[in-house]
Amino acid sequence: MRESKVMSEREAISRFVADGDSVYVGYTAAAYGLIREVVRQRKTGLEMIGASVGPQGTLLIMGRCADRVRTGYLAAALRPGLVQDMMSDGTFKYEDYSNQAIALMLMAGALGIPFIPTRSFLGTDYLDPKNVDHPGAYLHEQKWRAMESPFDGQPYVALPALRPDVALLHAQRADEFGNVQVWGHQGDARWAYWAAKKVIVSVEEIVSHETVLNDPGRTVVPGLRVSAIVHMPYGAHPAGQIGYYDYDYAFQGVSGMGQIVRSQELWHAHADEWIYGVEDHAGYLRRYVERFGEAALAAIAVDSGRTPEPGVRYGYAKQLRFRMES
Amino acid sequence: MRESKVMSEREAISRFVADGDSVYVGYTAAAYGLIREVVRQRKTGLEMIGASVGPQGTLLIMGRCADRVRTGYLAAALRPGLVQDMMSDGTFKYEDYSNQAIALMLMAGALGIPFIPTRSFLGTDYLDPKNVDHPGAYLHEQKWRAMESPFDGQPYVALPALRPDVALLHAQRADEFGNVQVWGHQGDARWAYWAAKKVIVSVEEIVSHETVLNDPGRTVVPGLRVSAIVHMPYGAHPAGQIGYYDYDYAFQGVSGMGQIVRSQELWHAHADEWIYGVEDHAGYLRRYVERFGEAALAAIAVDSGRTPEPGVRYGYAKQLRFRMES
Amino acid sequence: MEYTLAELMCVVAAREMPKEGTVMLGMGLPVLAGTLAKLMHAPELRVCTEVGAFDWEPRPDVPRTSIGIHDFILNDGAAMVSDMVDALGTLLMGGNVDIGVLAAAQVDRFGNLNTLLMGDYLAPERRLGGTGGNTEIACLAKRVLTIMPQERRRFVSRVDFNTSPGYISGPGARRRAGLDPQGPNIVVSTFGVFGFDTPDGGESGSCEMVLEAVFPNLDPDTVKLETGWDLRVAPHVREVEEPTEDELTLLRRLDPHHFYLTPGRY
Amino acid sequence: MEYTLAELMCVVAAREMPKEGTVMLGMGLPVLAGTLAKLMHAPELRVCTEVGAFDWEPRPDVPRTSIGIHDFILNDGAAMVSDMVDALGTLLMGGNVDIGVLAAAQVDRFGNLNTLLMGDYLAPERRLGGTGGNTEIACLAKRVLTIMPQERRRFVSRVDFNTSPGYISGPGARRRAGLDPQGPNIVVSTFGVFGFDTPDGGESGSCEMVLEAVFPNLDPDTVKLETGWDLRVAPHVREVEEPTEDELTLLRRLDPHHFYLTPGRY
Repeated sequence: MRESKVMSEREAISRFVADGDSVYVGYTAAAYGLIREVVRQRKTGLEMIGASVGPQGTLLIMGRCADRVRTGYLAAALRPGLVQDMMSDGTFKYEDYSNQAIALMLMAGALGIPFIPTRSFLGTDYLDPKNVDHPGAYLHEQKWRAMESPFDGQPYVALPALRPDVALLHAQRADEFGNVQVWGHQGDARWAYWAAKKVIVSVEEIVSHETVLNDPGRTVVPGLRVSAIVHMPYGAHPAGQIGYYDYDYAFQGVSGMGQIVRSQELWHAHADEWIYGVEDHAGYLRRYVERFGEAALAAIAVDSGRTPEPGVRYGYAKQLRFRMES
Repeated sequence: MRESKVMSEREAISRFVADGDSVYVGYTAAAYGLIREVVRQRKTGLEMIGASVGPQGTLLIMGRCADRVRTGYLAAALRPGLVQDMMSDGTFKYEDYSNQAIALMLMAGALGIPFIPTRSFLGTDYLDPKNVDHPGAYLHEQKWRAMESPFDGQPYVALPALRPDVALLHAQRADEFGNVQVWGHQGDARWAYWAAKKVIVSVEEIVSHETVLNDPGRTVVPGLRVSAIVHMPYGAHPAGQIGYYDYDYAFQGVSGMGQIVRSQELWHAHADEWIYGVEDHAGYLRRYVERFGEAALAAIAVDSGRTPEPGVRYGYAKQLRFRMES
Repeated sequence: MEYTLAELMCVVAAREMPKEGTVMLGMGLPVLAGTLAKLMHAPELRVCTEVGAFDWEPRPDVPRTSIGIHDFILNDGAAMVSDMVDALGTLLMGGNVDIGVLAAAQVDRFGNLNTLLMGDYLAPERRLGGTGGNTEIACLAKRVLTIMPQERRRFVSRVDFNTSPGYISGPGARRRAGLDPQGPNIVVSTFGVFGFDTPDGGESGSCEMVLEAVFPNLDPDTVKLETGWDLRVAPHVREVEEPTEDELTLLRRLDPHHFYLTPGRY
Repeated sequence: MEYTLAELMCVVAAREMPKEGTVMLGMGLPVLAGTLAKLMHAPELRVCTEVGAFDWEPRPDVPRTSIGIHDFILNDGAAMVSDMVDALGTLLMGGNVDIGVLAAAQVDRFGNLNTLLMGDYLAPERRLGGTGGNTEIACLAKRVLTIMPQERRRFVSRVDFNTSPGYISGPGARRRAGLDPQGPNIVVSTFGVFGFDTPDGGESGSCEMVLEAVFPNLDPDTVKLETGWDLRVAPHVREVEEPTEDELTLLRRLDPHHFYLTPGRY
């Protein structure tokens, strides 16, 4: 019988995330529950990877888990604070790319090709050779290369393939064998499922294998590439998950999450209550309800949106005809 | 009001297929109805493009529409006959690739990058420099290039981006604005929709715009890239369409379609009845029913296969919460 | 009806958008302005985002515009939803985006944008969030409309760091860099509307920003005061029309949480 | 129970497939043999095709195996369906395929395959259909199992054209070409089963094909007669077991239209 890949977040993170790993940390519907478990387990020396790294990345930096990032956008650097300071004093390293670049580099990693060309970055200051060894640099000559097409001599930028050691993703549903199904706009996640060497996926729902087989076109990655499935309702909170619940912007205010870059005190005020102070994601949700009530959870529930119509069928003929009856 | 892209196959082919065009001719669920219209309109000098070009390509060659092909597999060359002869005497040109290569080249064309690396072909005789100018050659130095990665010196093959002048595709459904929806395994079609400069799609069903909007994840290409939608039930016949009807192997026998490469007489015996001898696809279907009866059509109907379960929703919250009530 | 200059900036940016064609909306005010255009004069505009929503048609009673570009509401009315490779690769780099709409921290006389940092890249005074998809949209969209508050520290002679090329250093520079010669064509600020001196689509002329219209009760000299270089002014500078009540009402309805526009700011 | 050598070839190829792992089935007999393996001893085998079906689980009462690799029946039981870039790129080139199963027109002493033409590429005696996905599967699968009727014109010292690299010209040749050193490990013909002399995964040994087992009532000398080079023979050649009634019954049930095996041929 095929083995189940379902396990707790504690087991998934301790087994599949090693200190020093490069970690895809997600974009839309980021795997906040898994990220908080990484902080809870005090992993260190991690590299963060993502087209745009949102507030989930700020948790990893303030938790001293991540010491470098490869991204097109870092929410943690948006306002003055400790992260901007760490970028200035060299304690936090960074390599600037763009949303398109990271998405393409993950695709190249998934495809098993050494690099992928882009026509982005042409004409920018990014490509100025003097900027290769900037203060945050850790990739240097391996970051990218300005080249010319062997076919028509046109300039392009070669982006090296990106294969994160591990990807942390949150999806709508999966079966116990790790077949993951996703719908809605996906950002760079679609290729991260295939680029990472280890794939940990938290899901809103574990559905039957039959449910997956009945709509295989919704599968974004088959179980053969997945290391662990964690059943984690509200696992994207305070981000949302299409079809389940929407973003909880209010929480980021009241919990102080939006202020953690401003001081160690503000970081600990938030983390001690919402990360270190709870045992796991279930504890996080219990605390949320204690603090704000069931109504607060209900307030982020989805109440609008489209539902697919019947009519789609993966149909075939049981008996094929090789000779015409007549 | 947004203009409808729905038109007859006659109008679509005469407006959007020009003599000398490079034409993506499909793979699974090939657009046979559109292909037969191309033959009927006696287009000439076409280049055929496809990962594997099946019997639909044989119609274009025997109809003197296509004089060259870029593919990994050509069904027309499988058995001795006129096509093999034309390849020997140089009247039909060919460039040998592979399924992966054509699929990747279409993707590169869609992505707007000059080329894409592959690790296929390494160690084969394809890359022997003396084979560049083979008897069927028409691309020469522009076919591909053996290179080394600028990052680690590893060998790879640079495959040039492919942007066919026009793609002929058959899909399950579209709305009148050209938003095309497809499900099931797709071969190389997924990227052809985006790589071709002009996209002509025949569909089993024209559905309402609402039906498309209710499941935007099934859309393979939005109307902004589509030149024409042709409503053509059984448009893939004698190939099949997932969810609608299966392959009609018997027809290829009784209609002589499987023998057309063997002589001009056999080609005309088939073409005069099934292509030139009918006005359009509707006429083709009428003849089919006259010859074999409604029962023959019923015999290829789908009677098995999976149907998606309810449960998927593209849900969001109408009101977002930026302040916690308390 | 009372309004702020920031509100007028969004309204004017919406007015400046073409009636049809494919538009990619960058982070920030472009989302608000693009949605406004779509619901006002440009129902045929095909609104796309880099997260993977294609041809979004907001419902007439849409409760808000997208909060950021990841808002799930973009899945309600999109003709296709997919991923970032399809949006910034297949759609954008594939040549299907007619106009990109962008915001930035700095813009310069050639329409180059900076989204990354203040100061020298090798010794930054201050880092910003980063470019996101701004760089590729500026490189690869056929035209670019930029929305940015008019401040001398933002309208600079030369951006501290060119993350998103306009005409770079002048005529032909985009082509020499490997880009299509045509770059940005419109900038809308809190003071006015700017075009570019590109008689030949980026191959000739000065390729510099040119003041073409000013907001009500403002004159070119005031605009020059908040511009960090000797700004070119069109021979006949028109005055922008006041925002209509419909425009302002809809604009405010689309931003119910003041996520985009803080009342009374500017 | 009566059977043909071609039937036994498919049964033995199925037996030779691993109990688990990801397998990509090429055109032709590999589809039949792979489905047989999946339904017999290897239910955990993850069957994939280049058209875009991933981890296909045929129903126990499946009416046929896939006719070609485009059969819609592959959508009934697949855990994921997608496209060829995902199958031959993401899955295969991405390093996720443990074993490729292939057929070809010719195989040589180093396990190189030819799917393209007979004669010289610059002056072909006869063109064939072409390689399809055979080339990348041979280049990029971790291991390859080849299924091919034993005929002297097919088992040649050197393939007319190497479309699908085995060990190319001997030890280390794959690595030098930029491929993983490990190449094909099994060939099953209508006469027997062959391994390769690769003690070190393609880096040492002769990397030549070695006869390891013969079909019932056949001896190595008969195999050598239908082999176009001086074939290496293992010190202890075992005899393949007769196909069981279950194996033959299922094999024939999977090919109801004799699409793969013509009764009485071979």
